[in-house]
Amino acid sequence: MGWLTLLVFSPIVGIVLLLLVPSTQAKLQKRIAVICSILPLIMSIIVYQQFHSGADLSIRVPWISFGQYPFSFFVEYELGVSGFSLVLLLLTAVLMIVSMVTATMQIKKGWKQYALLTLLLEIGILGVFASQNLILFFIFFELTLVPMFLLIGKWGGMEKERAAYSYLLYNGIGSAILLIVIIVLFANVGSTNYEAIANASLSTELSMGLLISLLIAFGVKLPIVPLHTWMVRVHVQAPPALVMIHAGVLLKIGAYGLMQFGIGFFPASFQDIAPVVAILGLVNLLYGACIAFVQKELRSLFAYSSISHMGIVLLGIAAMNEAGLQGAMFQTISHGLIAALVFFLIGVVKEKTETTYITRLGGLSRTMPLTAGVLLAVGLASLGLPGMSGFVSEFMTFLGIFESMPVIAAIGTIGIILTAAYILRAVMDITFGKEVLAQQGIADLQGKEWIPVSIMLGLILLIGVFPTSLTHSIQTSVEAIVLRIGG
Amino acid sequence: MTVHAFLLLAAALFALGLFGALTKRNTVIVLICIELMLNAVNLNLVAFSKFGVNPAITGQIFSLFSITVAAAEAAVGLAILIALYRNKATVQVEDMNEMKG
Amino acid sequence: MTQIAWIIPFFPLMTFLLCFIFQKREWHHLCSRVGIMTTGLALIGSITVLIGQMIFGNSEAVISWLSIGDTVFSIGYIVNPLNALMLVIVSLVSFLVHIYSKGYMAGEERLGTFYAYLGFFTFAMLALVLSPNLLQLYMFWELVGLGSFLLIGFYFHKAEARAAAKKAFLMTRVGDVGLLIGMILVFWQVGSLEFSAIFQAVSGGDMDSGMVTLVALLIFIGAVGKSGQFPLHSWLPDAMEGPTPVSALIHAATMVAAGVYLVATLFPLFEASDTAMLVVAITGAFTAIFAACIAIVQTDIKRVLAYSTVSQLGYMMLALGSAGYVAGVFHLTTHAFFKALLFLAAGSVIHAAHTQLIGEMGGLWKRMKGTGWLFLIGTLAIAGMPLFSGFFSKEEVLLAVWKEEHYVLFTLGLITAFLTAFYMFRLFFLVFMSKKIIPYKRRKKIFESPRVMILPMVVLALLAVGAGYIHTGWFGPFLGEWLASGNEYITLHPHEGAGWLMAVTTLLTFLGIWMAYLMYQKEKLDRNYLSEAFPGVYEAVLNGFFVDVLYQRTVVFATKCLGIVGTWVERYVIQGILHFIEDITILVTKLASKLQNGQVQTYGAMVGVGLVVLLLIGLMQGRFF
Amino acid sequence: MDMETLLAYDWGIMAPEFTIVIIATLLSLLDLFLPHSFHRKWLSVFAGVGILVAFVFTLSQLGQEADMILYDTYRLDLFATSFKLLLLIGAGLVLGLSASYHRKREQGEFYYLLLTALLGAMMMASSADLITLFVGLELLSISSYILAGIDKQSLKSNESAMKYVINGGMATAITLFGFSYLYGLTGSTQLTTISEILPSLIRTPAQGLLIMAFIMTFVGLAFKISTVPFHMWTPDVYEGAPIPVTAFLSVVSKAAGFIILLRVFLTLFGTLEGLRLNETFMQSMALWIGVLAALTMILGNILALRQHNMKRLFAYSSVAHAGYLLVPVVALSTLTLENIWFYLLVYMFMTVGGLAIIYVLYEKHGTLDLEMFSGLYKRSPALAILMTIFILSLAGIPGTAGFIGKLNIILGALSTDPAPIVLVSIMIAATVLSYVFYFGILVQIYFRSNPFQVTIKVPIVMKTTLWICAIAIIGLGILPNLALDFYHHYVDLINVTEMLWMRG
Repeated sequence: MGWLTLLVFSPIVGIVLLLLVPSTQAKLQKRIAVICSILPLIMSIIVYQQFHSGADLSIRVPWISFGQYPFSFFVEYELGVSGFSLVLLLLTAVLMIVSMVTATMQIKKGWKQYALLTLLLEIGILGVFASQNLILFFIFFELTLVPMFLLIGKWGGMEKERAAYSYLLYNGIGSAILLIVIIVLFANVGSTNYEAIANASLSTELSMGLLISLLIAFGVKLPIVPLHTWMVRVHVQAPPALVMIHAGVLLKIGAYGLMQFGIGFFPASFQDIAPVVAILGLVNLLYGACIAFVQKELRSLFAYSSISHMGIVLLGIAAMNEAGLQGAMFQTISHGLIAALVFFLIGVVKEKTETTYITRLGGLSRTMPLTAGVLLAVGLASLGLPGMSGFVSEFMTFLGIFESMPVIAAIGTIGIILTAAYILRAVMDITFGKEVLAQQGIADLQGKEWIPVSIMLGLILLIGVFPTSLTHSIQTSVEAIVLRIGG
Repeated sequence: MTVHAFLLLAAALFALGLFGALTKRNTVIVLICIELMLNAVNLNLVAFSKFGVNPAITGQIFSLFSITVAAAEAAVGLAILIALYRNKATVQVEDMNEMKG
Repeated sequence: MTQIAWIIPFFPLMTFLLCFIFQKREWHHLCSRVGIMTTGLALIGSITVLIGQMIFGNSEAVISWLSIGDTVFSIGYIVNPLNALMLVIVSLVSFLVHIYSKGYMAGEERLGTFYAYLGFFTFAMLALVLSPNLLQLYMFWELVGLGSFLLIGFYFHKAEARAAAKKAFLMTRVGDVGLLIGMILVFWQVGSLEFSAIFQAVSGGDMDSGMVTLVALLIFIGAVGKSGQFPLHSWLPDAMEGPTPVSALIHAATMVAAGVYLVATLFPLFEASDTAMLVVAITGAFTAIFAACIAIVQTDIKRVLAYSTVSQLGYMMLALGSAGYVAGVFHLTTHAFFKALLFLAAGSVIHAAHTQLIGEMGGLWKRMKGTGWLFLIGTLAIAGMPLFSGFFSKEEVLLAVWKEEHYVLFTLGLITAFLTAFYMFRLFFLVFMSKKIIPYKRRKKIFESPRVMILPMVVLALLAVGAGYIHTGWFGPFLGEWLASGNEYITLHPHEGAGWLMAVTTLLTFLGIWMAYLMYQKEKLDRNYLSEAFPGVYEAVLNGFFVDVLYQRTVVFATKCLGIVGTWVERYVIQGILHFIEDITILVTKLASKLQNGQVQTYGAMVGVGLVVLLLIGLMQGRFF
Repeated sequence: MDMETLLAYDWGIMAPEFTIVIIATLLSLLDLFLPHSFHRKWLSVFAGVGILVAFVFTLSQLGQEADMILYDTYRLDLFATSFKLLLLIGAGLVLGLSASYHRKREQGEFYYLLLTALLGAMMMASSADLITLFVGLELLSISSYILAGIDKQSLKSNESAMKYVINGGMATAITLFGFSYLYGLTGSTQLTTISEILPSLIRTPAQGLLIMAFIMTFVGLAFKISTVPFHMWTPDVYEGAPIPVTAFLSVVSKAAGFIILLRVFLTLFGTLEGLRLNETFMQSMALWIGVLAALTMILGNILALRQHNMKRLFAYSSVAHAGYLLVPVVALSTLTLENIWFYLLVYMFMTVGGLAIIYVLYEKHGTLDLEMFSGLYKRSPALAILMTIFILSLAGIPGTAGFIGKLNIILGALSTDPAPIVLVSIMIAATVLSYVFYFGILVQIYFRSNPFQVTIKVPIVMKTTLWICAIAIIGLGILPNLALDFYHHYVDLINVTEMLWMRG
């Protein structure tokens, strides 16, 4: 079976156990869900160990065959990891624990179903990062669709159903395009194995067409302006515990896909459209920042902030050199942690003060000093303060993009200032602003709430101070991609 | 006499039948028009079996089948019409509008 | 001995961690002690390193921090005369400020937090100074900015403090972006960010001259932001919203000097480009006189000092831009001491008078003699009174400018020297001398500050007087020789004291003092004459030439507009397109379902139409018509 | 034809058909002579046994060589066998669906009419002659007309049957007209013979008639599989007919339509030269068939968007699925037969499953409105999850067989050259569009509160049917090779070249 299979399907343990527990025993359910969400982390740590000790983790089992000889098409069940996907697996496992802990505090009704769906979602996400076969990738990719739809639609805010539909349709279209790309590749190459496709020779026009389609498909997920409106809606409407996963890892599938498939499969064509990607990244970066600057509501502000940060990922990818790619990967992970922490805090604040409007949250540092402090810290991480993960990624990304496209890079640096502007504006107005929060006796961060905070903040600092902890794993991926680019 | 004349006649008959089936208000007449269309087919078959490229009995046998089936169809159609009439007391086609949209 | 340098920053970091964890009220007395102790240790360490450098020379050590492909970015430390000196200045001022704060901040509710922030800042500043490469420097450059931000906004319940903190962070960040770009460009030119590698590349001619100029200018933007040079200066006066010890430490002695330090550190790079040097000099000179002008009319004691700081930093830039490496560093050193002294003394005044407005002070000399004397020493030092440290360093700066034959800039420098003496003594007279302004009742409550505050000032006062003698034409240019000894890329210009220059500056200083005396003490001259004659100009100067308003109206406004336009686009264009698609779908649905009218003959007709259309198509395909 | 010739035939070939005939006859007699007190639901057991026996017979024929009897009008080959299996499975599922609720005594008719209709479909699968084919088609059609109107007291049922008869009659006439031209052009009704003569007609004046014949035949069959614009009867007939009949129409009748379409077109026109050089006849026609397929997918899904009546919604959904199934016909790849076979198989399970749940809820609440699903998860989690599985499969979400089916179709289409990329894109876009109404059902199930506070009891036969469908969908979704291997193993002689058996 292999460790990877065990890892990907380890959430099933939780699902089964939860199903066995009668729905009356809420406390037991919560305990089981949290404990079971640790299982994937253990598995992924084992996988991490194995990977770095040089063990061959990949599995390949025949699975589906279409057509008969000599016109047959085979799909294998193939799992494997690269350095980057390994880190993403770890990130998923960590964020899932954190999100589950958060959910135990913030999800009130229908807890069991929530946990079941989240665990199902986790299988999808883990599978996406672990698969080495496009069909398998797609199946896992789509597997996230239904749980997300139900989670948003059932546990979301006022406009939850609209948000759920927006999610469904945008992602549906995105994955539809992806599916076409996959099957065109399948039909042309005869296999959907990553390596086989990467080594296949396709005509220039075909690979350009496929690449552009891929860009759109993953552009929805990432998201790339103007395909982003769904994501803002989801960020605002979905329960914060879910947004932690959504912003933390689900959106990262877009970045992963662009790097793994976009550059991995079509390096030459990507070289040709790299300027376009860079401009898209620039637009994302600046547009997101500008809009974030005038938002009045925390969740939409950080939604636009995510868009802006994904712009940096795009810039890194467009750089097509070691520094840029490594920066993009770093940013992917760093933003995953930061966004998750931000939305955890928003969840806490929303839970306790029942509002997320910046103007109504003034003076938070009086009522909830610790929350305010952590919010400030994560805000600083988000604006790329050295010592935190955001800086390393921004630095490397700009290092990369300056080499290949200095002008775009120079314009992009405006984003750094804008980011600081909107983050400070929001954080300062909230934590230090005019004291609007009249309610006394609002509890600050306490007890269990420190678990998510300390895990995520710890990781953000760890990556910021010792970036080698990540480069260690990521570099193999970067090198593999750079090798394909031929640089 | 070439086969063309028969073909034209059959085509005309078919068109007439179709036109009738689409325009007549009375369901019975509509069913009869459908019979007309089927008979156009029979005419074709018989004509081909006599004047066709490869004259053979097959066409006539085919037309026998066709006639039989047409009869069955008409019988079933009329039976259903009677059931409908029992419930709604109408044989007008345009009154069958319970379901739409 | 120099090998211990890397430990030094970790002492204050310990303050940060300890005070952050034990920030509850009952631990406050420990916080200040821990803070003082660790900075004391840092000071001892710094002095050791300084001595060590003098004896054993430079040393450097790095460890790998981040690798991209085959490129390795490292962190570590370097010890050379310049940063050994900076190390001592920073840890000394920090140490004194820590002590001073114990008195000044007594009774503060969030004392633990305050010391934690101070510790954090000191840590970042020391690490910045020790940086052996641009990346590390940049990282701590940002972190000192954070420390400054946190401390400016320490009284966050005041809206002005919040705004000032935000402004400080953002405006310096504008500069930082320049530095970042410059740094990255350097990397792609040189392949490394180590200072030594950069200098080698520059001196070896590996970078073409245009690139050198570009890089130098970009890096200079960073320095402009941090050191409050025009046009990114306006955050510094606002930063006075922070507690006064903070102003002394960060916004007078250390962080704002980091820009100057940066230019000095990268001096070989700047020197390789005449354009860059000229820009640095012009910016410095302009800032110097520009800020001095504004300082004259300010009514807030700390703002006067703040503009004075800006002006003095301009002086240092002028020196560096005129190839006066030693002069710049020298002025940096002396300025650190006397400006810290002035701020601490001002803090002492504020502590006693409970106001920052000069208009509400006056005649404090009697009540606070100690502070008065100390403030006077500082004022004399900054004004360039002979025998005080400011005199020597200022003379050195002007000499350097003269030698570079920047006569216009030289003139500006002279005028600034005069203005400095004038506005500083204006301040002194208004605060300590003039008698009538403070109401008697309030004056009674004013007492001299406690000894814990006075003591650090005394130390600084001694240095404000004595620091000038390390580099004089009379006893020998020790500082210059030493600085040059540790840096192979610096060529020391022979120090030739120009007697006439000394005379001119002395004259100007006295002129300034005299005019201030006439205007504000004796009131022989109408102090309001000019402001009444040119109200518009006065208004402009008072508001710092409306630089802030300009920014508010352009940059901030534009960003907001873009944001609003973006939101609008979002709401009406993107959503509009989506609604359009939705509407079309609904329309099609409606039409199609209208066709589905329940009439069986309609259905049949559709079959018929379909048949006919298909037949037409088919026959057309077969070319039958 | 004397006795000897008759006896010489290998009648074993027709064993499944005979089984069905015998059971149908038996049932009609039983229904006629049994007393009224005898509950007719026991007839369903007979019917079930009959279908099972026929299924076993069909299975046993799998390994056999292709053979023809009755003067080459009746052919048993792997194509026929494989699709007959589908028809029997479909009929079995429909029977499971219908055997659960009995309110009317006269339902005995239902069972033997179901069997005769099935017989017609099976004959179509095996026919090698236009006449046999026509007779099979009409046996299916006429039985279906009566089935649609079997609820005599219901006006809607009457109306549905009447509409079906009128439109069906027209379609039959059109098909027959096409057949008559085919006969006229070749002088034979035997498919083999026709296919041998047709090449000589290409690029002669007779070509016009040939095209007309092709189109008219296509239109008649398109009516059966409800392709736009010949689909308009579908929603009305589906709505009026009792739910088991709806299931039968959308599953067995549609499958039969596809079978005959493949049989006739692939045999006659599969390798026929096209109107222009270097293309086959089917390729010449592919453009407009492709347009029809695209229209079918788009309109089917768009019209389903505003439906609140679940039966109509399923009717439009079945229209859309007909569009998906036309894609392989347009593309004509080596995978075409496998595509259609597998997709029909999957489609049977998911449609019958979905309609079964609708049936259960309809029996409970007496409404067909979408709201019947509201709060279903609270009332009956099991039904809710089953419905979710069917819905997801219909929507083509991975993990279900519906996805594999679509994947297979798209793969087949794109493996040709030039690949019909536009058609495939439309297919996928239409699928995404269909998410809207499929997930609308999920919204009702999970998000809405329920006006009906009753617990739902599901009859045991229904329950079994539901679980079979669900397990098949998930099983085939995760391990599609359970079915595909079976197909490859027994039917692997069929591909487009092999399918033109009659020519060589």
